[in-house]
Parts: sequence; structure tokens; C-alpha cells
Amino acid sequence: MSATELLIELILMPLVAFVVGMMMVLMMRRIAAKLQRRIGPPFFQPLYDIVKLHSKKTQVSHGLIHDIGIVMAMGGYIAAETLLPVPGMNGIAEKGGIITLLYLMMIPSLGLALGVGQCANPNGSIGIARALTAMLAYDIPLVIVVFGVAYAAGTTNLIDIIAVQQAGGFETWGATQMPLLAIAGLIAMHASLGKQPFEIYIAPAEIATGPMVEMGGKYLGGLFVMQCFQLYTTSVLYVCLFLGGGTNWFDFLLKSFLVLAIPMSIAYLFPRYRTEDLLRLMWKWPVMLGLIGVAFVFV
Amino acid sequence: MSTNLVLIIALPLLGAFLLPVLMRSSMAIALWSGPAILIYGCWIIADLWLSGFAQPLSVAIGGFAPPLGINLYVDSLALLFAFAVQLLGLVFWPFTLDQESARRQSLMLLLVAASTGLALSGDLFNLYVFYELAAVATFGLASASGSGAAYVATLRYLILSGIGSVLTLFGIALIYSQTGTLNLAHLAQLAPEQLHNSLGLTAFLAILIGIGVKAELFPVNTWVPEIYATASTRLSAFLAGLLSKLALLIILRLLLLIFHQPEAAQVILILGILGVISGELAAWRAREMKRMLAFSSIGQLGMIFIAMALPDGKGMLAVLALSLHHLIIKSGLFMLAEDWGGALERLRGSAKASPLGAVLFVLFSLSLVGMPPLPGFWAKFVLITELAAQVEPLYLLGLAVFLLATVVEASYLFRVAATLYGSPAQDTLSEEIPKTKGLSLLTASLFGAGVIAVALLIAPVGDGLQAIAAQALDVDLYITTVSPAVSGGSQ
Amino acid sequence: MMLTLLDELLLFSGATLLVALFIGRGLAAGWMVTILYGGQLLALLKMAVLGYEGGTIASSLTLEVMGQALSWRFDALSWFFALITIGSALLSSWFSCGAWERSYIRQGGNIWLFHTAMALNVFTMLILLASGDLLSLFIGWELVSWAGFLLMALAGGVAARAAMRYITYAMAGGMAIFGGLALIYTASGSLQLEAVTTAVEQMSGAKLWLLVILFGGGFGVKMGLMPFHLWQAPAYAETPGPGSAFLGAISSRMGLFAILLVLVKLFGIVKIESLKVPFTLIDARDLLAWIAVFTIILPTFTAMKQNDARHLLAWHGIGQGGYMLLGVVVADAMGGAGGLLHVFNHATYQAALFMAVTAVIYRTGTSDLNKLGGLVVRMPLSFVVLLIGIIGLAGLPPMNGFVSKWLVYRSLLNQGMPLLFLAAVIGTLGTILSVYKLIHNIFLGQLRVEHEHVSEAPWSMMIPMLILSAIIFITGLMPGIPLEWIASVLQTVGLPVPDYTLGGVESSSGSLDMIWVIGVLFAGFGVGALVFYSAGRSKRVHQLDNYAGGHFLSADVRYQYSDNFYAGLMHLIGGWYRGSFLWLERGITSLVEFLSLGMQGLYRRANAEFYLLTTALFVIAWVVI
Amino acid sequence: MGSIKQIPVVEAKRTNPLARVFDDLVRFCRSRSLFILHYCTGCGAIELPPAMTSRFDMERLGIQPMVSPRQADILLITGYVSIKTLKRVILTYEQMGSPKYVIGICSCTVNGGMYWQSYATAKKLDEYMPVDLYIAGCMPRPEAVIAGLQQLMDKIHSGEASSWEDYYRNYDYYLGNQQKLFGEDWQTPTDVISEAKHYDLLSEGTLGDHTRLLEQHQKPLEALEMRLGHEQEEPAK
Amino acid sequence: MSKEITHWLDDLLAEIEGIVVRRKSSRRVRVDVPADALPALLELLQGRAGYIHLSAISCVDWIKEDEFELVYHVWSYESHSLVSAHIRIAREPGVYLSVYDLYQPAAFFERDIHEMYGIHFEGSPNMEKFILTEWDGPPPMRKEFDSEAYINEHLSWQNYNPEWLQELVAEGGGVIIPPEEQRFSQKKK
Repeated sequence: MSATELLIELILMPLVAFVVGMMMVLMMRRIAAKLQRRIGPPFFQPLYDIVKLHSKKTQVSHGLIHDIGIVMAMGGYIAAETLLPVPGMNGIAEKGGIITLLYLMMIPSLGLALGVGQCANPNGSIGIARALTAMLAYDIPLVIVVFGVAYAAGTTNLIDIIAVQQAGGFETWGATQMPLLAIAGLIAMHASLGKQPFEIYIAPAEIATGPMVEMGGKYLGGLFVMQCFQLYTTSVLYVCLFLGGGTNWFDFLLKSFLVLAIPMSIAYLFPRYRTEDLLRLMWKWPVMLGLIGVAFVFV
Repeated sequence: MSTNLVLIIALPLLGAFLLPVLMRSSMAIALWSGPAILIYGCWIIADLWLSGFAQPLSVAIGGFAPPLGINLYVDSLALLFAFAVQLLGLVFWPFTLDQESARRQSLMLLLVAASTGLALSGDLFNLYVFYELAAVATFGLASASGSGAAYVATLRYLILSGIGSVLTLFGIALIYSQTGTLNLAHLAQLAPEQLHNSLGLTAFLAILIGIGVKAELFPVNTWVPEIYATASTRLSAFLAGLLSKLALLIILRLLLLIFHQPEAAQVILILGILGVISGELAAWRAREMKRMLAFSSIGQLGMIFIAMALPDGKGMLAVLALSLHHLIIKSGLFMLAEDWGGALERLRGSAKASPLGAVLFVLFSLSLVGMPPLPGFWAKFVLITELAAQVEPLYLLGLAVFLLATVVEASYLFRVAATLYGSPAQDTLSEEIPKTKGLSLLTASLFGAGVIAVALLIAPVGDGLQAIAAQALDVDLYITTVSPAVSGGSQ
Repeated sequence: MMLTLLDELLLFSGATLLVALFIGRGLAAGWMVTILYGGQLLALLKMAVLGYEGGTIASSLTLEVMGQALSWRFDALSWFFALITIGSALLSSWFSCGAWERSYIRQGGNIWLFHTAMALNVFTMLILLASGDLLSLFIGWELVSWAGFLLMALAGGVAARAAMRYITYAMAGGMAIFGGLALIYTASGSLQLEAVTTAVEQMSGAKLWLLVILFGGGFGVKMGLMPFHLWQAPAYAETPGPGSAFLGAISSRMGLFAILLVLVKLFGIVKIESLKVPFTLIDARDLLAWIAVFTIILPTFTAMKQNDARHLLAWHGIGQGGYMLLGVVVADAMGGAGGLLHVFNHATYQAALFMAVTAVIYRTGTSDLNKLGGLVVRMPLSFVVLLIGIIGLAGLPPMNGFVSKWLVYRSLLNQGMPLLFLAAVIGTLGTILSVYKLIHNIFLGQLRVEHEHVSEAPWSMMIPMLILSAIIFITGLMPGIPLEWIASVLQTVGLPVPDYTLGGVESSSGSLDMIWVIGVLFAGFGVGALVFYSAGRSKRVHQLDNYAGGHFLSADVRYQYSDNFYAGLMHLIGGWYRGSFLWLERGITSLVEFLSLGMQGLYRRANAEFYLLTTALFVIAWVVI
Repeated sequence: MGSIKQIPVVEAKRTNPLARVFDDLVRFCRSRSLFILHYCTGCGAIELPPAMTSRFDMERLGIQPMVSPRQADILLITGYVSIKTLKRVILTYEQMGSPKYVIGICSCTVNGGMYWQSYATAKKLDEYMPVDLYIAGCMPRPEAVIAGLQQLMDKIHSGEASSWEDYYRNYDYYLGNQQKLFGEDWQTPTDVISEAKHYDLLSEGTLGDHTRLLEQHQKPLEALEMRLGHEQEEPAK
Repeated sequence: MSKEITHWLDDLLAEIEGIVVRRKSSRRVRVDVPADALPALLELLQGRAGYIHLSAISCVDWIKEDEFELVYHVWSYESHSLVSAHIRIAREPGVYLSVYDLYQPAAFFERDIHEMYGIHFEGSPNMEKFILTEWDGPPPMRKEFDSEAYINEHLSWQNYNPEWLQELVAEGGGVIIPPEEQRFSQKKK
């Protein structure tokens, strides 16, 4: 892996992630529209939104930490992309395993939390407190699932995990080997996206979109970009863990869009959970499923 | 040279009776005669000690041979205690000049004479006589402070020690009926056949409880808190520090020389454990300085009893180390208690008033609790290793109780330290806060220096104690020195 | 007798103590003591060969007391811990000189006593670390616990009460160790390390169990393991500023040093693993692991409820101690390295956090989280130090905390312990939540009117904090540096050694290279900044120009959310850990109270003679039967 | 004082072609992605939900409702504007990020509508803030609202909808009207004058006697800049 | 059944002298009472007739007779009927006593009337501004208050006259009564 190739990969992977991420955002809004019998936004709508937000003349900032927060949010995910192996490009996946990836995905939420903290708006602080509690809620099943997969594959290196799954074609996929873990992983992934049933921390009615209350212009644009990255990373991570990664680009994208479509269609049919109910739900079903799944892995 | 050993008992005895007469003629001479006698006594012992004291020697009083006459058995252990008596007598000399100081000084001389006798005498009945003499002297001194509480305490102590001495007499009578002799060496020879039966054991137990009154043994030490709280601190220091150790020495001699039955050791162990538990926990509740020190000395002596209960003399070094350590620390603490006597709450913030007193208190508590470089730790270490070597569960129980007691001890001693260093309550004026001063502070710092000295040169002191212990354990040596003619008779 | 390097170090430390003791009055005393600590560090670095190749340096002083031989020597393990001790002492005393010292004196503190206590603590810790055999270990242990008591009881009032509680726990622990020592002495005849290891070989199950419980319990008290952790938080929080930084960094890790020396080196993990808990399938190692894991979770969630910054950090100190023990107890290559690296990392960021909080107290006069807010605009450097500290404490990538936690997780993963892995992660998440509460309530949100004219902490306090944050970042970037020392420590203790590189750890089943990860992270930040700053210039607005649902904000309205920070979470799990073993402590104290009441009653009896006769009759009857 | 004729100023096109293409793209994106502020000032707002949901679906035009003024571009003044609501509307308008557009829906915003006689409602909305578009009708149907929005989108695309600059250019006129209505000590927490400097839209109309009146009683509004000052030598208390 | 009740009610009301009862329907009664008899009437209705719900107090400004007319609408749940008690008070001092002690909701009605008409009710819990918080002019509902004059002075009219409207008017379309004529203030000119 020569240096120049690696450099190209490090630049290309985030770009691909951004583009695919925007497609995923579009798919999400189209699914929502179709469920509500609406036509839904035009094809390039996410791009328009981002360009418009970045081009706004007023960029209200509450201080240096507010700016750094948004930069950390975007930067964290850009770094996380390079650890996610995609067909043809492995980036620096073997330099840091799956645990490092999970931690890198926590950096944006901490960066955002710092930025929102400086906005000095209680709505934002309440939103962040709920977001971190939600993170505590969905991270536990996620960690059980990751433990199960890593222990089954015997390594934390994502490339090897994918290699193990692709060895026997469909039978050796994570989902077929460990179905319970796959389901638990799906629920945990859905909660980590922070979409409809689990979006207590963006709750527009109660706390005026929580953390994003003081985010205008390029700050909101940065969060929209982060949302694209978030959708991409979560779905690709799920694909790598359970659906055997992508042999070629077409089936890789098909799998990740399908994986994302399931929670999206569930999302827009349910009202919002309260924080305690979110915790209770997340610590009851996915954790039970996960532990039983891990028990099977041990057997 | 050995003959003048008798002087160290005779002279104070003589002085005790002559003093009131001398007092009438001229005050000056009378005041200084007491300390002079004591200094002369110390000089004799020191001279004997320094002139190379290899073998123990037996002094027959009045020229009569041992089985009939009374002899003084002087080995390094006895000499150490005798020297301690003379020295502490001097240190705790009641210098206060009031109208009955003559009575107080003569009683003090009497007490010193009796104690030296207890340390040296080799005859059982002689021990009993000196024991009674010491008891009487203590009654006199304890009630000297004249307060109502002192009288009540002395009365209770009188009754208790009276019954105790009756029991001791019963025990001695039993022994005499069995063996026909009262000389310890002789008894040691006859003991294996005659006294190793249940009758012998009863005799020993009777003597144990009788003398136990003075040695603050568990059930019979109820007099301790009252006497120490009401008597003058100098007397209670002398009593707690030394007299209880001498009574203990008698029991030790009996245990080593005559009674080797395991039941005896077990009784002492059980009573020792109960003593430790009751002493330490009662001290935890104590709200008043002297009472707390009294309970703490009960606990410490309980520990020494546990050490004594170790089979075939393994605990000898521990007993010696613990008793000497307790002697120094308790006397120092009592000296501090002279000014800090009252309720503990009153002491709040007095560290600022008398920083040296507070530092000394912390030093003594640290050594009592067993902070490593200080001697207390080494004494505890020796006891702990011996206790852990035993197999029976009772000894392990003793070990556990000993450790827990140290924890309780640390917490109540350092609660006092915390109040000392705490900030004084707002309303107390600065001069109301008690300050340690004058002679008592001087003696306390003397003891503090002693503790630090022992801590620094712990190695030589350790070897010295080991030599003394070894010599004390050697029963045959005892018999041969006392009655060379009759040697070879014993086991 | 020739002065070995170890003698030099101990003499130097003794000299510092004497200097502090005798000329500690003047204001220059603080600087002098700091320079002497620097000297001690140089003396220690001269012995750096221990850290890299291992081996031991013996002290020329040997004592022969009461038939016990006492010797002192340094090996890689003690060198590693000594490095952390002297490092944190140097920085803490540097922090205490200058401005903080003046304010401490103005508030009536006794600065001479403070410097002496710190010097005494360092000196006693060095003696403990240099212990050559079990007896010198115990002596060092007692000295350290008493020196700790002095430093904690310094501030009087609440601190004195916390120190009293500490000393009761420490004495209980000390006596447990003393009992264990005695048992070993009888079994092996002497307290030298070699003799003890041979004796332990053929030790039977029950006796070894007793030893493990006694030693584990005794050392666990100092480390603040689960049942005995109640004393640590108030004691460390109430000590004056730099004192709490020093204590929080290293003091409770002495327990881990002793556990490493006794349980791991002498007994050996494999021996401990052989001890089975009757009719359950877990063995002693699992028991220790589960105690460590509970020590991680419960204190972390208690920390979340604290309203005082110092108490929050002190509770975290206990929680992180659990990670170290967990790493050491799992005892595979990654676990041991993880546990020990966590000792180093925790020392750095705990000291930095305590110093930052002390700087805030120095400037605003309070550490109550509900009375602060928005200080980032007035104390930016302290904010940076606290931020780097909390990233380290939470164990997130750029900082060193992440590397040691990653190692512990990998070892749990390799050994296949899902429940322990899960519990450790719950601990980490709990830490992330409560550290965000710390930084949000102090530095973010609305600035209070009375804090408008607060300025940055003075340079004498700021430099040590910045040095510590630099260390945190550098050891995060290149964990190879501390891992090298830890490799030789693992060899001396007898645990497997991972093959480390400068950037992290190389292994077949997934490796970590922090230089790459952090490089990519900062590249990502660069790209993010590029995108962010290419769009229009941002305009700063006043904190009252804020969305409030159409309400006109004014300065007298406190528009800040800080009380009951995680309401949702607390609503669900608030009731579970009310006092976390407070009931155990209260139970014991009331038992002792009750017993002592009984005993005192015994002595008040009037008819003492009745006792005398009954005992006499009882004894005689017993003899006759 | 007669109402100032708003001459729609078309943004000057930049010279070099690349910049022009970029400006065109930006204007296109601005027109195709509009965020409406979810703030129902009057009775007309009842028409907005049907416009957004399935039957008329504004999202196909790229229009989304947003909650906080910071995120929104369009402020819909729906229905009569009482003096009390006008205060909040002005505060919200100043908190919105420019380029921002104000659309007056319902005839009450145009000329007071059926409340034209009332002492409590504002008749001429554009005295207090620049209004881009009016949609007449006593609650115009969703089709009319969408038609109006499409008209706004074309204006944005062509670059005419820059009336927000007018607020900064003639801030003194607007402030005067506001002070006439709300009294002398009227002040919003946003520092409009420094914002005008920020967008360099400071013209002679920005500062006048009304702004001087504002300065007299204005509470300090400049942002708390991060500083490393060490003046406060001794600590608190 | 409701017949007996209505009769019973009429006899009851007859007890107060100077009362004029006009029964609008079986369930609505209009009563005119002198100002000082109102509390007695309300107490009677509340106590014995079950009229426990004071649904509103309205006020009419008779500027020509220089009087205010206060109407108290009281409702009974048992007999499902409403009694409206009309009283007249002099316009000038505009002071009347509060019925807060009989009906607690009266506090808000009285506060509103005070704000709109300037009538001061003694004994009413609080008389501050209620809805018109920003208003510092005279009570707006009084007849002598000319809304248009206020508007002319404080607000400004919208003369919206775009080209398309002018062409329409030119072709003869447009509004029948141009806006200027509609405004009273203009009419005077």
C-alpha cells in the first residue's frame, strides 16, 4: 500500500461517504414523503440545503468553542470514514480496530456537545443532556453486538471480519451466523441514528430542536453534513459487521441502502419516546437479545 | 556486694517509718531524705548491672538456707523491674508541699519498698507479704487526695483486694499442704509430681485471680477506672505503669517455674481476650481523659495476658517488650493527663496552647497503635508472629481480637488528637483552654525522648530483651542458683 | 559503605523533608521544596536503567531487628511508580507555590504544615516502593497511610472528619495485612520474598484463601475497592488544592503497587486462579475482576450526582482505580499493559483536572457546579486544560486515557469475558456523561454577572497545568514511551508482555497505531475547518442575544440549565445506588457503639465483689470437672 | 413621513465568469431550499399545515418548516399583527440569519384588513421591517400561498429579493417607527448597528437621531470576547 | 315541569322592590334593578335559586345619558336558565362595588371592564392592566375614544394604489365606496 495510494484513499473515502450520505438523506426524506402520501423533495435537495446554508450571509457564533464544536463534529466523522473498509479501499482500517471506530464515532457527539454548551441556551443544554443519555442507552446493546461479532471472528480488525464473512458466501454472513445479534444490532443502530421514535433530544415542540437551537448558516450546514456522514457510517458499519461487506460497489450500496431503509420506514410511523422509556426500551430488548446472541457465539 | 541488695528493700522500708519522725524535727532533711534513698537504690542496682552481671544470684536473708529461710532471687529480669521501680518512684515522687506531704511521701517509700520486694523475692509467702504491703500503701496514697469520690473508689478497691488476698492465701495454703515448702526453687523441683494434678491447678487459679486484682485481670479490674480517675495522676501512672506489671511478674514466675498444665495457659488466654475486648470498647465510649487511659491500660494488660498464655514460654519476649513499652507510654500519657485531665470536649483546640504536649500525645498514641519505626510496632510484631504460629483456633481468635483492638484503639486515640488540633469552640476564651506545663510536661517529654531513643537503637534493645527473656525461661538455672546443694533433684 | 543510587534518592527525599520541616516558614520555602523535588526526579532518572532493561538496585542500608532482616531495593515496578509519584509531587508543589500559596495563607491555612505533609508523603511513598521484603513493605505501608492522614486532616473541620474516617479504614486495612504477614511468617519461617514464594507453592486452599482475602482486603482499602471505597471521595476532595491533585494522582495507586508486588508477583495469577470459590464456578481471579468492575460502575454513577466539582473528580478517582485492577487481574499481555498504563495516564489527567478545578476555586471562590457557568470566556487556558483532562478521563482517542482503556477492552475481548466487557463500557459511558456535566456547568453556558471580571489563573498555577496537558497529549500520541517502562515492569512482575510499537500495540487479532489514528483525526479536523471557514465570516453575538421563544432576555434572569443535569437518567436509575454500601459502614459503627455501651455498663456495676467470687467459683468448678 | 419607495435593487453581477457561475449556483440553491419559521403570528397560519402536508406538499419545492429563527430564511406574518405580537415579530426577525425574507399573508398585513379600525393592530407592516411579498386574501388558500412562495423563489433566483439589506440601510427609519409605537426605551437584544458594519451595509440611513436615542439607554451588547487578561491579581473574597 | 319553576322564579324576584322583570323566554329573564340592589339580588339568586355560575359581566357605554350599563349574566344548572341583571351607574366617577365575594370569576370580568371602560370596582383583587399591556392611552372601549384619530396619530394608513388598480378604476371598475370615504375621520372633512 504505497503512500500515494493511501493518500488518495484518505481523500476519496470521505468524499464517497459524503455523496452516498446525501443519497441516503434523500432516500430518508423520500420514504417519509411516500409514507405521508406526499411527493417528496427533488433529487438534489440535500445538496441545495447544504449549499444554501453555507452561503448564508449571517453566521451567528457564540464563541470560538462554538466553531470548534462544529469542526470537531465534521472532522470526527471524516476521520471515522477512513477506518471503514469499502470495496476496493481499506484506508487505515488495520491501524485501529472496531473499538477505535466506535470511539471515533463518539468524538463528533462530544464536539457537538461542547459547541452547543457554548451557545449558552438551556434548550441546547437539555438537548445535549438527553443526547448523551440516549448515547448511554443505545451504546450498551451496540457494544454487546460488537463484542459478539469480534469474539466470533477472533479479531477486532474490520478487514479480517469482512474476510471471514465473505469466505463462505451467504451462509457465513454475520446475519446468518448470529441472527439475534443482527436484530439487536439493527435496533441499536436505529437508536444511534436519532430518528423519529428515538429523537427525544431534537424534539422540536419541547426544546426547539434541542442542540440545533442556536445553529444557523454554516453551523446548521455542518450538522447537515454530519447527518449524511452519520447515516453512511452507521449503515456501512452494520453492513461490514453482519452482511459481509461489499464485494463490489453495486451490491455494497444496495445492501447499505436496504439496511437504512428498514429503520427509516419504521421511523416515521411512531411518536417520540421519553428519555426514561428510551432507556428502558434500549436496556431491555436489544440487551437481552444481544446477550443471548453472545451466549450462542460462545457455545 | 550481693548483701547490699537487701538494702534497696530495707532502706525505703526504714525511711518510710522514720520519715514522720524526721519531719517533725526539721522539714528540709525530711523532704530530701526520700529522693536520696531512691537515688542510692538506683545507684546500687546500676553499679551491680554495670559490673558485668552474667549469672543470676540468690541472696539468702539472714543467713538461713533456702528451703527454710527466705531468699531473694536476682536475675536480669528481676533486676530490670527493681531498677524500674526505684527510677519511677523517683520520677513520680509527690513533691507537692502540703500539710500531709509527709504522710504521702512515707507511703510512697513504703510502696517502693514493697514493689522492689515483689520484683526480687524468691519465696511465695514473701511475695504475698509484699503484695499486701503494696496494697495497703496504695490504699493510703489513693485516698490521700481527700475527695469524696476518692474515698468511695478506695473503699471499693479495698474490698476487692481484700477478697483477692484471701483467695491468694487459700491458694498458697493449698500449695503448702501439697508440697510442704514455699520456696519457689524448691517448689519448681517438686512441682512435676505433686502439683500437676487438679488440686495444684485450683491453687494456681486461686492465686491467679487473687493477684489478678492488682494485675487488672478481666473480671476483677472494675476498680481500675475509679481509682485512676480520682487518685493523683502521679500515683495512677505508678500503679498503671509498674505495680500491675509486678503482679503480672509473679503470675509469670508461677507459670514458668511451677505450673506447666495447658489449662492454666488457656484460662489466662480467655481472660486476656475478654480483658482486651472490654478494655478497648469501654475506652471507645470514655468521655474523660483519665478514664480513657484507665480502660486503655486494661486493654493493654489484656494483650500482655494473651502473650503470657503462649505455651512453653514462647511469649516471654513479647510479654517483656509489651510491658516495658506500655510502662513508658502509659506513664507519659498520664503525665500529660495531669493538666488535660478533665472532659475530652474541654480539650478542643488546646494544641495551639501547648504544641509540645499535643505532639507528645500524638507520638505516644502512634507508638501505642504500632506505627512502624516506633517500639510499639516491634512489640506487636513479636506477639503477632508468635500467636500466628499456634494452631488451636483460640490463639487465632486472640490474634483477630488483638488486631481489631488496635483499630478501635487508633480510632479513639486519634479522635482525641483531632479534638486537640481542632479549632476551639467560639465561646471559650483563650486562657480557659488547658495547657500542659511545668514538671509534668518535663517528665512527659522525658518519656517521649525515651520512646524515640528506643526507636532509634531498636536493634541492640531487641537483642538485650531477648537475652533477658532467655535467661528468665531457664528453670534449671533458677533451681541451681537458689539451692546449689540440692541440684539434680528436678526433672 | 558505598552509597548506591537508591541511597542517593532516599537521602535526597529525606533532605526535602528536613528542608520543608525546618525552613518551611518563608514564602521561598515553596520554591525551594519544588526544586528539591526536581532534584529527586533527576536522581530517579539516573536509575532509568531499571525502567528500560529491568534488574534491581539494592540499598546499602540493611537492618537486623528482632531476628528479622530488613532490606530495601528498587526494581522496574518500584521505579515506574516512583516516577509517577515524584512527577506528580513536583507538579503539585510547583502549582502550590506563588499565587495559590498566598491565597491559602490569607484564608488562614498553615503553608509550612502543607509543605511538610507533602514532603513526608513523598518520602514515605519512596520507602514503601523500595521495600525489599514483606516486613519493610508493611512498615512502608503504615508510614504512607499515616502520612496520608496528616495531609488529609490538614484543612481541619470537614477535612478532619473525612481524615478520621480514612484512618479507621486504613488501620483496619493495615491490621488485615499485619495478620496476613504473621500467617505467612509462620508458614515460611522468614519474610524474605524468595522464602515466601516457595512457601506459597505448597500452601493449601483454605489458608491461601485467607491470605488472599487478608492481603486483597488490606490493599483494597487503600485503593478504594468496592466495599471500602466510602472514605476516599470526601477525604481527597477536602484536602487543599494541590494536595488533592497529588493524592488523587498517586496515593490510592500505592494499593495497586502492593497488590502487584504481593498477589501477582509472589502468589502469581495462576495460583490465584486455582483458588475456587466453593460450589460456584468462579475463582478468586474472577472475584477480584468483579470487585474491580463494581468499583468502576457504582462510583462513576455516584460521581454523576455530585454537585461539587472536587467530589465529582474524587469519585471518578475511585472508578478509574477499578480499570487498573481489572487490567492487572485479567493478566493477559494486553490487560497487564492496559492496567499499568492506566495508572500512568490516570495520574496525569486526574492531577490536571484537580488543578484546573483549584484554579477555578482560586478565581471564583466556589466549586459548587450550580454557582458557576460560562467561564470559558474569562479562563480559556483553564478550559483547555480541563477539556484535555476530561477527554483523557473519558478515554477518547486523541488523549492517553483511550490507549489504556483500549488495551483493557482488548484483553477482555481476547479472554472472552462479555459481562466484564459490558460493565467496563458502562463505566466509560458513565464517565463521559459526568465529565460533560463537569465542563458544561463550570465553563459553558451563561456567564454569571459576578464572574464578569474574573481573569485567568496566574502563571505560577498555569504552567504545571499546561505541562500536564502536554504530557497527556504526547503519551496519547506516542503511547510507546510509557509502554516501554511497562514492558520491563511486566517482566519483573511475571505477566506476559505485549509487543508494543511507538504508536501503540501490534497484535495479530487487531492492533492500534495511535499516530495514524490521531493523524487522520486531525486531518479530518483540518478538512472540517477548511469547509467551515470557507463559508462566510462568523459574527460573535452577546450571550443574551439568544432564542428564548420570543422572550426578551435580560441579565437578571439566570438562563442556565445546570441543576439535576441528567434528569431523565436520574429519574430511571436514581433510586438504585442511594448510599452504595453506606449501610455496611453504618452497620459496623452502630455494632461497635452498642458493644462499647455494654462494656462500659459492665464497669459501672457497684458490686464488684460479686464478679470476683463468681469467676473464682466458675474457674474452680471448671478445673474440677 | 411618506413610505420610502422600495426600488428592487438587482444584485450587481460579478465580472469574471467563474464567480458569476458560482453566484448563479448559490442563488439557485437559495431559491430551491427555503426554511420557513414555524411562528404562527395570526389566524392565517392555519393555511400552512395543508400547504406542507400531503395534498399540496411544499417539500417538493424544497421548503421545510424550521423551529428556531437562527435556522429559518422566511418569516411568514400570517394574519393581523397586534402591537404585542409585533414586538416579538421584530425580535424574531432580527434573530433570523440573512438573506431573510418576510411574507405578509392575509390582507390584515397589507392594510390592516378587517381590523383596519382597531387601535391595537399595525396597519402598514413594512414600516417596521422590510416585507418582500404580500399574499392578499382573508386567509389565502394553500394554492395562493404556494404561488406566492414560487414567486418569491423566482425573485430570489433572479436576485431581486434583497430587501433584508434595506433593514440595515434604513435602520434609523425603521427604528423611528418602532420607537414611535413602543416608546423611547425600546431595545432588542440584537446589536443591529454592529451587524450592519459586519455586512458593510452601513449607509447614511443607518445612523440617525433615533439610533442616538437607542444608544443612550442601550445595555452593553458587544459579545464577551475570550481574553487572557491577568488584571484581577488577588482572588475572589 | 319548567312552568312551575318559572312561576316560582317570578314570585321570588318580586320580593325585591323596584325590580322590573321582563321574561324573554322560559329560560331567559331580563331583570332591571337599581344599582344598590344588585348585591342583594345576586345573593338571593345564588343562595335560594341555585344561580351559582356568573358567566359574564358586560358593560354598555350610554354616552348620551352619561351612564354606563353593567349587565351581570348568572346561570343556574338546576333550572337551566339565565338571569341578566342590568344596572345603570353614572359615567363620571365610574365607580362600582365588586361582586368578587359572591362570585370569584368576577375578578377577571371586572379587571377587563376596568381596562376597557375605566370603571373602578372597589374590592376587586387587582385592577392592573390585563390584556393591553403595551397600551398607555385612555380606556379604548369608551365611546369618546376615537380609534381612527389614535391611528392617525400613532400608526399610518396603507395607501396601496398599484398601477393595475389604477387601470381597473380607469376602466370604471374598482371599489364602490373608495376607502377614503369609508373612514369616518375622513368623512368629517
